[in-house]
Amino acid sequence: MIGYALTFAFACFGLGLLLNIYRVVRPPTKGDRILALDTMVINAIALLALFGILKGTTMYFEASMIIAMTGFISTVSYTRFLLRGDIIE
Amino acid sequence: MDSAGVFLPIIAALPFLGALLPGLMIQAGRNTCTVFTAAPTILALALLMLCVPSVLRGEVLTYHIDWLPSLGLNVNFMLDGLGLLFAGMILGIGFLIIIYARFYLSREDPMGQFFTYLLLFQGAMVGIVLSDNILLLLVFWELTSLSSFLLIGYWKHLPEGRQGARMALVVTGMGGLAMIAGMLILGNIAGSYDLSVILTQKDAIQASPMYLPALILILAGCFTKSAQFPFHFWLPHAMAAPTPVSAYLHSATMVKAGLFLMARMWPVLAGTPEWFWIVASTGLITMVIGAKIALFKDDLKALLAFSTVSHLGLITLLLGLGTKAAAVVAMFHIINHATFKAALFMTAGIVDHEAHTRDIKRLGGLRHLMPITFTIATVAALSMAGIPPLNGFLSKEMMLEEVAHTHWIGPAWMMGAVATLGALFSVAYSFRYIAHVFLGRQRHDYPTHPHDPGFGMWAAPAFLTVLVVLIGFMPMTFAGDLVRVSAQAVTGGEPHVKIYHWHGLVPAFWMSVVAVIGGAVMLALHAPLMRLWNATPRPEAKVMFDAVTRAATRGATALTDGVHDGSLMRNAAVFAVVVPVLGWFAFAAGGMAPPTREPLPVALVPAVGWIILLVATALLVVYHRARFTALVLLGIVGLMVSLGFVYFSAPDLALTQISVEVVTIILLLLALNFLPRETPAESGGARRLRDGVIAVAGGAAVTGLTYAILVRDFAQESISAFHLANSYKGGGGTNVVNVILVDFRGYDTFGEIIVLGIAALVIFALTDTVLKGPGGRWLASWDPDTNPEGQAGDRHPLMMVVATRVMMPIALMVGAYIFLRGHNEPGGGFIAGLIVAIAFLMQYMASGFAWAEARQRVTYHATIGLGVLIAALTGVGAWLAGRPFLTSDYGYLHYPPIEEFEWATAMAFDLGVFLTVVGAVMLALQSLSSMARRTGETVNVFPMDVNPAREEGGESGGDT
Amino acid sequence: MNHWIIAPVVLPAILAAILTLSMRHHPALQRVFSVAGCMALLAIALGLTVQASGGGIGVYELGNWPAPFGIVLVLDRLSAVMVLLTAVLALVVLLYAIGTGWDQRGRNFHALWQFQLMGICGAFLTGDAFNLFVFFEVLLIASYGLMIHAGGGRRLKAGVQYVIYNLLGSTLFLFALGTLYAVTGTLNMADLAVRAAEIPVEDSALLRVGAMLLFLVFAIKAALLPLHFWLPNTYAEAPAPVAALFAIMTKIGAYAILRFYTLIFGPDLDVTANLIDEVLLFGALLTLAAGMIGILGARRLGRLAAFAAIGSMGTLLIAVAGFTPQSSAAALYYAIHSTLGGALLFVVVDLVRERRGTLAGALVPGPRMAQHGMVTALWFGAAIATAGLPPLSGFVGKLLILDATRDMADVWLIWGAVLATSLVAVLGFAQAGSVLFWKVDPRAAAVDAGPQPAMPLVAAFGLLAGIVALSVFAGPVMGYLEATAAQLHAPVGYIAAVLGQG
Amino acid sequence: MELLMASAIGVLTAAGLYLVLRLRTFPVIVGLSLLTYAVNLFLFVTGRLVVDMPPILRKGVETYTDPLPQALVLTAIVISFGMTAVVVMLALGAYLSSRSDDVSLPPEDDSREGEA
Amino acid sequence: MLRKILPHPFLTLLLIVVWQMLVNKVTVGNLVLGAMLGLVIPLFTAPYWPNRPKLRSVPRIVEYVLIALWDICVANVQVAYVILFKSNANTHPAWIAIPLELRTPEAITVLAGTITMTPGTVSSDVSADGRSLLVHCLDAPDPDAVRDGIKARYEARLKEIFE
Amino acid sequence: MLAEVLISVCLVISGIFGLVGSFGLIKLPDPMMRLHAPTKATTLGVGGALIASMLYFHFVVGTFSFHELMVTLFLFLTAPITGHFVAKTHLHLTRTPGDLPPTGSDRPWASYESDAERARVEATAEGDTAG
Ligand code: NA
Ligand code: NA
Repeated sequence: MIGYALTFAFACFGLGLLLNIYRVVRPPTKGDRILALDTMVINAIALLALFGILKGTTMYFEASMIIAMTGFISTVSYTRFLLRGDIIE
Repeated sequence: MDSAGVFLPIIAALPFLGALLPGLMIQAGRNTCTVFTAAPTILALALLMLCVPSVLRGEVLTYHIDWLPSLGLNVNFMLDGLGLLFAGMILGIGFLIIIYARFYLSREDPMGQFFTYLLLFQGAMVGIVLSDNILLLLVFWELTSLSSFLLIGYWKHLPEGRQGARMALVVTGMGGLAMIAGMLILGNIAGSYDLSVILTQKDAIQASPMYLPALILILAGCFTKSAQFPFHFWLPHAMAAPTPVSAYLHSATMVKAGLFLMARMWPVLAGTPEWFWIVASTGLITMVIGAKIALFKDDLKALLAFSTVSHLGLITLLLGLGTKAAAVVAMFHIINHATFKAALFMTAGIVDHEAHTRDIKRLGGLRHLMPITFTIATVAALSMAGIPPLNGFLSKEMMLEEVAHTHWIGPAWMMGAVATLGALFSVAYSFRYIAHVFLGRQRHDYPTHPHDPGFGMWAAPAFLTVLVVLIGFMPMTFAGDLVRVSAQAVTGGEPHVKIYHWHGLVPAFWMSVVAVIGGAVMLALHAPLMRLWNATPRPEAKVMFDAVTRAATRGATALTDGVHDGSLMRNAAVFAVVVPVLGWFAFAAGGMAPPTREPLPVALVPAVGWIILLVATALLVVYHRARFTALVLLGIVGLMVSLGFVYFSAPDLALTQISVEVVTIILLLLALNFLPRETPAESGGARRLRDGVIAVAGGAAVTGLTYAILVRDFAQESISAFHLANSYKGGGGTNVVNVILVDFRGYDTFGEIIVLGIAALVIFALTDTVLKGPGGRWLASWDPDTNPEGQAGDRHPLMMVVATRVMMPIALMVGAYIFLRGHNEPGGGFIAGLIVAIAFLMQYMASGFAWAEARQRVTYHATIGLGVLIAALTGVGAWLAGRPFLTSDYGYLHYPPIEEFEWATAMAFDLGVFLTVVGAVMLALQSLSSMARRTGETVNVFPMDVNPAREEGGESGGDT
Repeated sequence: MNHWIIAPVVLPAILAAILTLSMRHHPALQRVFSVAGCMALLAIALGLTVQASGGGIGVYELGNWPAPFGIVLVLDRLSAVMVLLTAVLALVVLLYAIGTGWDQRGRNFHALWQFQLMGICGAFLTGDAFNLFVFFEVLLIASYGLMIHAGGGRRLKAGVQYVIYNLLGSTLFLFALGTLYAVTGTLNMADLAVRAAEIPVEDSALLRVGAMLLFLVFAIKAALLPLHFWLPNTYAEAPAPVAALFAIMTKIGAYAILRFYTLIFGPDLDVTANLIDEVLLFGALLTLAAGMIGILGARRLGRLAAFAAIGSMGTLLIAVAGFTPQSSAAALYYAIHSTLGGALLFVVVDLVRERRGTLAGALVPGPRMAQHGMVTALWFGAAIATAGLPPLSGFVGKLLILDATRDMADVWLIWGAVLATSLVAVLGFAQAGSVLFWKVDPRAAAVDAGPQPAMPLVAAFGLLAGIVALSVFAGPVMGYLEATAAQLHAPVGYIAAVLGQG
Repeated sequence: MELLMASAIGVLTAAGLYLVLRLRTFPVIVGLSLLTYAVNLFLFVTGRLVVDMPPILRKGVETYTDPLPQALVLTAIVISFGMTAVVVMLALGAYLSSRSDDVSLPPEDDSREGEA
Repeated sequence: MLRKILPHPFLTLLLIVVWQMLVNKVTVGNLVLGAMLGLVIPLFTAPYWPNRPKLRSVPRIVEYVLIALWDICVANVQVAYVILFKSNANTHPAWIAIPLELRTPEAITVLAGTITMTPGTVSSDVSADGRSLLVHCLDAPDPDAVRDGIKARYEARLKEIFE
Repeated sequence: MLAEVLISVCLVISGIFGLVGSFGLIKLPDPMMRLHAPTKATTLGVGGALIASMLYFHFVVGTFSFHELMVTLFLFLTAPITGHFVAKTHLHLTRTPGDLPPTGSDRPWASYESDAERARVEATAEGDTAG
């Protein structure tokens, strides 16, 4: 059962990623592209969690954590660039 | 009696050592300087004289010093008759020239320099004639070119001097280079570069298929040096040199180096038809052409220069005949020419010096004003014309006699006739030298009033003229022995030296008569002939040479600047083409076994990742001109690559990649703030297509290579099996990648953190420089509205600041965690460093760099230095245990309540890594921040812009 | 355990760290320590050379891990002589940089200098292919910093090009190493030699690709045509002392080619036989031509010197391409010569540029310079050395190379190229020299000379003295180098020493 | 999967090369970053593609992926990070100093006076 | 004195918890290590957080967190409904300005964060004087109700916690 | 068995929400509206996956893992900030003050008050306090 659920979740997040990349390709505004990237990072973290379940290993936890951190930082950087030009002064 | 051989290196060295003196002694006055210049020459001459008895006995003195034995280049000297003749001439005339130059040079001329160059030249010439090693000879040979370059260009302010010097250098240099090849071939055939060996190898050399190339190459050197046709054109232009130089180099010595070498090589190279045809023909043609041109030169020195060309041709002709008798005559004429021509040059110099012109058209009638000079010049010129009984007559007569019996081309008398024509011209210009300079009516329009110079200046030519006469009258007494021993050296046998004044009514006699009468007639007809000459178009060597060198220079400039035009794009394109092409070349010629690995099945999620990666990359290429968009897309690419690392079992790589990537993008964003936001569309369709083709080809090559690798196993087992097996046992860690990094290959990591440290130092220095220069001034006048998006308010948003206050400590905690566990789980110093840097970065984004930096105590330089130092000292620490650099150790501590704590020296090393990373990233950010502040970004007082508590004045309002 | 082998790496690294850590604001102290460091390095290098001259091969197993699993340093005659050359050059040029005050025209000069030396020595000493990459990067990144020292628009731009081109090179290096590792499963050079020899010809394609890519990497460093494009503007725009130090940088490429294609892909290895020989030879001939033509065509002194560097690399690589003990020995001699000669040329170029005010390096008549005679003499020496005229080592080197190549198939091409390009160089130097030193423009305002420091001239004459010494002691030097080449062409000893047979 | 990986590396290389051939520093640097990704992946896969066998030693686990290329790639990533930082700053410095972000460096325009 | 050593006790506590979560193994050793780091890191970051907010009531905090979590779950369902089933034409986005009674940055941040994570609202900006919060509603036919709901449900509780 | 069901439900829910979030990003018509989708739905989606993972390791593998909590905590901390910044970007790039409700004071929303204006206002305020 977990297997099916897992496959379903994989498919959902995989499809989500594809939708994200579509938004990256055609963003209505500049902010949307950043938002899409941010969503992509979050989906990727979810995929990593699913992958961990699939393989029965916690080895990928650090990656999730670091990706979450860097995803946040990069989103803030991108938006700050659009807001101020200078992101740390 | 080889003991006299020890003098040889001293003789050769004395001028060189002496060359140091004039520069020092010039402070002590011109006379002192002259004395100190003459001293080594005299000393060398004296030593040479000590060798004379042995040489006259037919001995060959030698002396050997090893220089570069493996090549066969050794300082081997020898002195035989030929060497003696030339060395005597070089040193003897050299001495006279020094005396003459003392009086010739004016006070404005830097005499010390002149004498230095002169002695250098003298040393080189002596070296040539004493060398027993042809490679050593080459060394000296080229040295004469160099020193003569300096001497010809001595009057730097004269363009003719500079040009003449360059021309001489290029032409004789060219010959010298050819000769290098010739000598190497010769040495190769003979099996040695020692002359004494080579001279015994006549049969082997002449039988070798390489004989002709060697001959041509060597003769190229000889002919250029001795100004033989068609290389004769440089010599007259070298006359821009001061007259002592012309007299010394261009009559007596350097130009005879080519003759010397032909004579030196005569025993092994001469006697073949090739030798005869090349050498004799060149000599003959040169003799005639030189003489003819000399007749029509109005510049005294040019006249003498071309006459020199002619006489050198004559001697070349004699050597080219290949008979022993002719070789004897050649030796004799070398002596004679040296005496009369040096004397003539000096008289020309005297005229120039006194009358301030060398233009024959402005001279004439000087015999009353300068009787001594007139006498000297007349005797020498008559000798040059071959008028009996002077020495020039003797050798010319003997030459005519030789050619009269030689069959060249066409009818049997052809060579005789051509030689007679040469002699005729020779008579004509010699007479002209006397008649148009000294005879005729005295004029009133000399540039200055000429008179005979002081004794010092005419002594040297007078002495030479005395020799002219003495040898003329008593050839056997004054030159016989010298001719004999030198000819003996050339011909290798006991030559028959018999010099007569009267040979009877032999062909030579009639030829002489024709020459003298014809010469006189020609002089009488000089004016109309001169008009004819001037009316005849003829190639001007200097114009041609200049045209060639200018064209060469321009072509070189065009080629060089055209190819190296600073276009990085094209250079990169060349790179991108060359690499796959040569890679393919390497690949195609090798074999390839069938695949050995079963491919992994394609899974859904990685396939999605693959699609996203490809889409993002393609989009990046399409939208690359929108720079911000490009960075967002680059972020996606980086994310996908990191996920790929995770998927394919490389958690450490994923962590590193993603952290590095975000820091990189932030750096790029920071830089982009100052750069144009758009890349202009500059390359046209064709270029884009070309680049596209190159790029796709490169990509295809990489794909092919990667695929070929992925479907095959290692040919031999990877060394990493050892790492897996020993990681825990030997390195104390279960994260094999980390153990490799800090232990097995810790030295790589050591280098790697140094790269980072250096990067930071470079960035810091760069920023400093840029801010101090025009870049800083430009930044100061920066208009923030250049930002196309404009600038929103709320520099330091409240929410971000507050969130950071919680997240930064958490992030630091994560950093500590990643650092501590790196040895056993994914992580380690580098990633921890980046995480800590990112934590700080968060703080900087929240409240600004300057505000944050003001609140912390460590300097980034120190952090980097400390990091490198800790890493290095950890490595060095192993020395104390007698182990190599970076040998690690580990163990376990047991302190309750911390149950078991593993320590490893690798952790100290990792700490170094950590500190370097943090310092490097921070220093880079600091640099960018300092740029931003230069644009007028103010340093905020408060951590956040909006803070109602501040206005409220409440407890938490005082945050600063 | 002989720790001295690693001293040329660790000493500059620690010194640089200390310079960064505690002496950033003390220029005088920095100078003292930097010079002392270079002197110590020279002493160590001398010691190592003496040690290596015994013919034994010293192996230093870093981290106490045996080869091929850990990284080893290898001290043989070749690495010793290269380190020694580096040390000599670094000391003299450093004195020049200090004497002229170049070191104070930007930040962090001495630390970068030491790091640069660390990188170079590390590259010469390592016995591990990937570690070679790392040290290439160390020396490159330090060179980026030194190259842009003191800044300026053109220099920075040239710096950008230099860095970008080398980043392409570094990328290629990794591709090459990856390919070699993927085939052989090892990174240690001696082990690579053993394993490459076991690869069957039928399965050699990937190994050959790796060998070729690696060669191209080294060709970039060695400025082999057509991968030399990074050099002209870099050298021309770099600060002169840096350009002078860079004289050793191109030699690293030549060194690596010599090392890898004698040790691993040697002339006797079937699978890579004839792989690079012709490419290298014809590339070298073109390099030589491009360099010497560049000397003639240069319109500024800096570029002239840069093209001289290219030309000398062409000459050197011709000798390398021989791949015989004799030609390798000649190549090594020429490498030493052209390092000293190239450095001297750049030092002279700098002396001239600094004395001609705004005219700087433009090849147009200018004012009479301060110390005109001395500078002229130095120029003459540098020109003779570079053009390969006697009596200096350039001539000896050229003779050695001509002599060593006489059995090669393309001997006529080689000799013709070497000799003809010498002529072009002679013409170029003569023209440039007569404009700069003879054709003094009386209208040009003399640059305010003031008292001139002695140290720059001392350093310059020091380099010249080195060249003279190299010429005079050509016999003993060649004795060492021939032994070096013999050692290089009999890699069995190297392999046995590293892999510790038994 | 091998083909996907190989083609991904190839596409990254091609895109990187294309951008490296542009005329301004910024796209060139972005191109270099792509090349860096490509080569890091290449170096990484010289250990061949292996799923779920990270080289972290675990009791009872016998097979691991090849750790060595990973260590090499880590080193390469760090180095290229330093290099990228330098080249970014250098490009910026060059732009600020010369107000042009053109990657080409034309020869200085002084004509050589005909030597006479 | 204690303030110097322990600038942010709650933060220290949080960090110790975080450390346990990181090492994933509650042992004495880990607690000690976590406590050490939890003490040192806030000291190190204290300059960036010059004044510590006063938190008054722990039960209130717990209550608040639970309410927020519940609301987050509900929010998700609502947003999903809007996205999936509501036509764009029928959706009524709206801006609302919420006048703030909270004054400390920390309190405002928590409020804004909660708003973002809960039903159909995103905190978009604060006023320049920090006294109102700009919120965007995904689907709010009656914006005033939303504003009042936020003030009553969250702000009032936060005011008790922070001030 | 119950655990399996629980895990599966978590997984399915997380998948649905994850997809919905990404879908909302496509479907919704206005930039500000699109912002709602990922900040909530996706966060819950990933939260669900992480909880499923936690449950899985606890019940199926038998090791308890806080790690997922850690990541969830991090995401919940950062999501509002991300949303805030994206919203500010939209305000800055696609809106004007006229599109928004008044602030209730004479000062604008923070994004629309330039640095210079803020400095002026604050200087005045300080002068008032001092006077
Ligand atoms: Na990112
Ligand atoms: Na690590």
